[in-house]
Amino acid sequence: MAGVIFFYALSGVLIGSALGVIASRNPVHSVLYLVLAFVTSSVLWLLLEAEFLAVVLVLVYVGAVMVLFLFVIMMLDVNLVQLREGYTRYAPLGALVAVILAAELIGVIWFRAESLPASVSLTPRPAGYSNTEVLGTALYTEHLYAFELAAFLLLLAIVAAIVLTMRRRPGLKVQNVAQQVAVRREDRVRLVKVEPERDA
Amino acid sequence: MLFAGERLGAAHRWFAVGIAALTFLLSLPLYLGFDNSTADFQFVERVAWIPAFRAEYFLGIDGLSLPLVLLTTFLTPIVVIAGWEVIKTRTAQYFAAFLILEGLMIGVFSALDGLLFYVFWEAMLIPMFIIIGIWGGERRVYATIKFFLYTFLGSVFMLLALIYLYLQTGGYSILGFHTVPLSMTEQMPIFLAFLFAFAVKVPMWPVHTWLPDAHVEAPTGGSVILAAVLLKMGGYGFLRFSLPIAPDASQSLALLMIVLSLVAVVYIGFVALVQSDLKKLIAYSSIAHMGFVTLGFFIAWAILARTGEVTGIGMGITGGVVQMISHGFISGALFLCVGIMYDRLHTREIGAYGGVVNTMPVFAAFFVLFALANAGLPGTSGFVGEFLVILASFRANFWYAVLAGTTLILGAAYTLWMIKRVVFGAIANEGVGSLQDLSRREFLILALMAGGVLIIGLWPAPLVDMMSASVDKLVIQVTQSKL
Amino acid sequence: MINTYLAIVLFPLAAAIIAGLFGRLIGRAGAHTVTILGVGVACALSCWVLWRQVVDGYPAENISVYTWLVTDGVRMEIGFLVDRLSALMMVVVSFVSLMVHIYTIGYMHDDAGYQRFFSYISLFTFAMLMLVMSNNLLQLFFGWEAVGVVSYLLIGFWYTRPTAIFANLKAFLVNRVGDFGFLLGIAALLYLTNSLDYAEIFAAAEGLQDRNMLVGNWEWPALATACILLFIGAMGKSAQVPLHVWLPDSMEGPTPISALIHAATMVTAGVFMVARMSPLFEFAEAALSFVLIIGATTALFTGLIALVQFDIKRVVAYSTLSQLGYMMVAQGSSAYAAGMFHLTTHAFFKALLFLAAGSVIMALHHEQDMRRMGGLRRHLPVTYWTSLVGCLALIGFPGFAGFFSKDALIEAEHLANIPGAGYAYVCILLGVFVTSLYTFRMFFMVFHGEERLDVEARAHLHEPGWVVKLPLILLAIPSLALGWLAIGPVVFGDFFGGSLFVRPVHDVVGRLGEDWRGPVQFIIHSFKEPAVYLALAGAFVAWFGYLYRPAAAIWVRERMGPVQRLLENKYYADWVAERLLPAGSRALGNVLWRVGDVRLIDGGLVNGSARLVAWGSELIRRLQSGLLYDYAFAMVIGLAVLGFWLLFTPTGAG
Amino acid sequence: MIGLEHYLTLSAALFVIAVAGIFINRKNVIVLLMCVELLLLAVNFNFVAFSRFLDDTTGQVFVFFILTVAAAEAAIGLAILVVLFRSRRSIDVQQMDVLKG
Repeated sequence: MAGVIFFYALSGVLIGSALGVIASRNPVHSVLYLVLAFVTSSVLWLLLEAEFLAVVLVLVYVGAVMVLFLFVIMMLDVNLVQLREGYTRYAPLGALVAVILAAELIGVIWFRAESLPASVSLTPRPAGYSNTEVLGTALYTEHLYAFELAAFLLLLAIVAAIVLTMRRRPGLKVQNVAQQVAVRREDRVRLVKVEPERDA
Repeated sequence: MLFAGERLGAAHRWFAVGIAALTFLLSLPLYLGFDNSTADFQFVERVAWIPAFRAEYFLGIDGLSLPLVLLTTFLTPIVVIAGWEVIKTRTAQYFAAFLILEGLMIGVFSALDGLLFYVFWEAMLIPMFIIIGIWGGERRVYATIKFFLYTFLGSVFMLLALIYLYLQTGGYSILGFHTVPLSMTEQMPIFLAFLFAFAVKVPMWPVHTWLPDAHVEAPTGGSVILAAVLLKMGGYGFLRFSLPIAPDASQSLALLMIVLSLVAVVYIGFVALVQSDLKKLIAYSSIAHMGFVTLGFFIAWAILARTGEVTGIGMGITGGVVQMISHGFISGALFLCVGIMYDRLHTREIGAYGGVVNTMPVFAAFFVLFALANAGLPGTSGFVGEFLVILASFRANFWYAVLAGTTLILGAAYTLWMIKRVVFGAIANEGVGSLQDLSRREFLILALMAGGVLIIGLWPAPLVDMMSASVDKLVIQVTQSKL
Repeated sequence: MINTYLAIVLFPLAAAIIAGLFGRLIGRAGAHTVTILGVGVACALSCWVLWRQVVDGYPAENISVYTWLVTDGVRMEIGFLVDRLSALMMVVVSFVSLMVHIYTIGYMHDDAGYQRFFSYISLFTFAMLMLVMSNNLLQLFFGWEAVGVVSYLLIGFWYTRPTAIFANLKAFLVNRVGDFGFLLGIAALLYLTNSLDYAEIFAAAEGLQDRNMLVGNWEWPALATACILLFIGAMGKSAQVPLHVWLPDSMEGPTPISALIHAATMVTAGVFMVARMSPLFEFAEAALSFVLIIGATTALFTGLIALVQFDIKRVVAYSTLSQLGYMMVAQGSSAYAAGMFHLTTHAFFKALLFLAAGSVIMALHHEQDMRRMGGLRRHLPVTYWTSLVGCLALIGFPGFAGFFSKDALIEAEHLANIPGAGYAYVCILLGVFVTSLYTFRMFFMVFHGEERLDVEARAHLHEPGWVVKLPLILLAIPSLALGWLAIGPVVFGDFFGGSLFVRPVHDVVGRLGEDWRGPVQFIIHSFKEPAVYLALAGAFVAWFGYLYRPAAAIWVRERMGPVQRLLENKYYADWVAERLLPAGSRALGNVLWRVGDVRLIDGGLVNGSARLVAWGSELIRRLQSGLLYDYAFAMVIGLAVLGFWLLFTPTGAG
Repeated sequence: MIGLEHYLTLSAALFVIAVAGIFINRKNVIVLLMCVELLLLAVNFNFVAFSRFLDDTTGQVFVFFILTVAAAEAAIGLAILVVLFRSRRSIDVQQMDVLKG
């Protein structure tokens, strides 16, 4: 019975934080709400016995990405006043469409889902069941290529980010090692034939 | 010619005329060797062209297309001569365009393969587009684009119909199209597709506004060819495609076509009355004359309905074809006359002329002859076509004949009123006073045209016998339902 | 015999072409000799043909020269039908034309377009002969229109005069209205008998008597419709009432052609056509009464107009109009023989009157207004006596040619019993009085009374040379003698033979001829009829009004104010023909052109579609707002709609 | 008893809020990126829920990959943002309509 209360509480927090993200004036607040949302959802995942993912979510994702967001916001000294204007001219209309969308999704889930294993009870877990172990085996056996690909994707992201933002500030005197190493003898040494002078 | 023209220097004009005259001579054996008795196609050339679609380079002529081919070959040398001194810029390309145009027109008239016909039909627009576009008058760009789009839009639907027919018959041969049984639901869209393509070309009443603009802006040679031959393609198309392929659809829409033709005759007659620009007036008059052609073709079923027999249908169709040929001569000649006057005074406004007869008597004589022919004077070719169509339309319905007959009055009214203001009267201004009479070259072309007009007027028997077998075959095709 | 007929027709044509195209080469003398030679040969041959037909009893001939066109089972040919009717007409046409040719040498002496004029009049003769001799409707129509065109050229001969080119356009268009009806008549006959050849049509006429024809959605008697349509053509050409407006204006042309056209040939073509089509008209009662009524109306009312005219040529023109009305009355009452006879006599004395008027005009140096004439009796003796003969013949003074033909015609009409005969009889009797009134009014004003000539005209007043006087005399003889000689055989005898077909029930001339015992008896008999007295009364009133006491004439004119104005405006017929119709059609043309073509089709369809595309693309351009969230919004809407469609509509949920 | 529908409803709500966030917020691009993150979170939620109820780990594997993608996307998004800021001096969505037709 505790699970149900627990679930509803967490859901409430999650939705509240999501609303907070989009509704808050100050971008910093919205980032923080986002962090709250992620943490709450990871706890919910624990409810669903996906421990590894929950931990990964918090540890990796929230830690890295959210911090990145915060860092970027801080870096760009966005004047907050200008951001106060509030919503686009057709916010009410947008909200209406969102509600319609929500109604549709919920309609699908609740009224039409005869093929869903709706009332399947949670299958009991065998004793020594460990989510991480199962996940690990799956990851490194069936989905190895995908995994490598994902790794490569991250590398690509890093390089891209650097390429995009790297710029050489004119004033900066930076040692360009590659150039220094690549110098050849001719560039630096010049053989000159000089006439010996006699004192008249 | 197109590319090396300039280098030939003055000779390129003679070269162009030589070629055009040569083609005319080559077309004579077509006539001499033509056997009037049979209705099937003669001088047939059939070579595989695009085997993939089973489209063949399939040419042949019968009684209906031979006169039109002869008209084309006869007129092109005249048009080339007409454009001799007049065109100053890039003359070689000008003549080249005409020779290409002539080839394509002959192709259209003799193509017996649907796809080949369509290719010639579209290709023929290009030289015409160039002729009007480059050597035309002030508003030529507007006029030529309008002309191109109008015709092009029309013929796109035709392509659809051709493809559908191809699917039905497995090949593109027109003869196959004629015999393939088609249900009413198939015939109606096919007929409408063809109708739209040919109605624009004829031009029939609602889609005719491109013609006056095209004529006003076209150079003399261009508007002669446009009036004399290009307009006949629509009429020929009805004969070759719409009537035989979709007789039942044609029957159901016959009343609409008759009404449109009569509107063209009467409505355009009045409109022509008020034109102040010579070329516009002649353009509108040619629309009215072409109204007769379509009337002649589509009264067949009205005659059948009223009299129950077939007699009279052949006369209507023959009248239509003769009207096409004679209109080619007459309106061609009228445009030549206007061209001659335009070369001298550089204006087409009727108001700017008056008393031309005093300074150019010989030209005035020709101009009056062609004007009277345009008004349908018996003894000239203008009368033959209208006479036959009115006689046939009387069998269909009294009031058709009455409305068609009004052309006698309206035609005479606007043509002779123009003659009164332009030719007769005292010398209006010093411009007219300074006119010199015809040069030998101009005299030659007008004399040739006058010869054509009088011969068909006084003795149309050879022209009619040439097509009688094919007309009879068409009458049979038209009266048999293909459901 | 075919080459004689071909010769008759082709000689004038050849002469016309030579004079026309090579005018400058052969010079003035060459031109008129060639044309006179051509027409002279034609005249001689036609007289010989007539002589053979009448005296030697040579049978009528129907030969076809060549096939013009064969289509749909209908053979259209060019051919000749020479019987007594066409032979008579050939003689009349060629003789009068010859007279005019000779006369023109004098009249057109100092005119620049001399050769051109000669080629026109011989071309006219060719066209008229083709019309008269044709054996089928097609050639008849060819001749019909060719004559119209040549009269167009002749009226507009002095093309620098604006009134002339206005008159010739008007003449041609009014003729064209007539030809419009004529063509429909031909189409009707083709529809009924499926042939254009006279022989076949006349043969089928009997059968068509009671056949009805569907016209729109009414049932009209077939033959009557066809004949009325043909008669409309005749009305155009012979200037019957509604279509008579062009005749007075054609005075613009030189006088010889007024004589040629109005007296002898072109206008009578209509009368000839009705006579030629007698087999058809006989079976179409409605058509006959239509002809009768139109003819009678023309006879009376155009005569009245002549009363108020002061231009000498216009008076003669209006008198021709009313005489044509008489001929049509004769045709309408099936007295074809009388009609044709009146046509012949009229040709001679009317040509005489025209040429006399021409010589007066030449004498007074182209003065045409009668008010500036008078007392020319002493100066122009030959013209005086010949025009006296002409006037007496015109009013039907007993013993003159006009008397025999007109009285025969009036009495014949009296016996006719078809509907409208009574009205016609009254009209023609009044007409006789009016005719003699205006004829002698003209005669007295020109030749008697005090001289109202202006000075320089009197100075070189001279009688024109023999070239003018000879034709006058030559024409005066038949105006005198023709009546005595010809009335017997032509009207009552069997002169026309088979060429005129009269059904016994309509044979008024036959009944009139029963008590015929020679011309003298006819004159005595005519004194019992009112016609002669009316003629004499008319002459007396004219004498009284214009010579004895001119004041009386002026007194009458004041009283008749409104009637006077009505007559002067020619019943406003001219107003309709020149103002109303052209302006109306131009206005309609403008409306159709401005609204129809320019605005609706060009504006609406053509440029309209262009504008539509431009407007559409403008609209879509605004959608690309560049703002990110707009695009996102569009995507989401798409998603929502898709979801909606997927879930809630039956098709989606399937 | 918490069934699968509950979790799905929750993720649907999350999804809808994120979507609304994208097109109704006026403020700046960063919020947009955050909303995208939220979207991905909602999707992951679904995956986890299904994998749990259908007892199939591939769902979770997939979540794993989605996270990597999300991270990469966020990184590049912010990089773009930085470059954008540098050239535009502001990240207010309102002015960035260079794409305007």
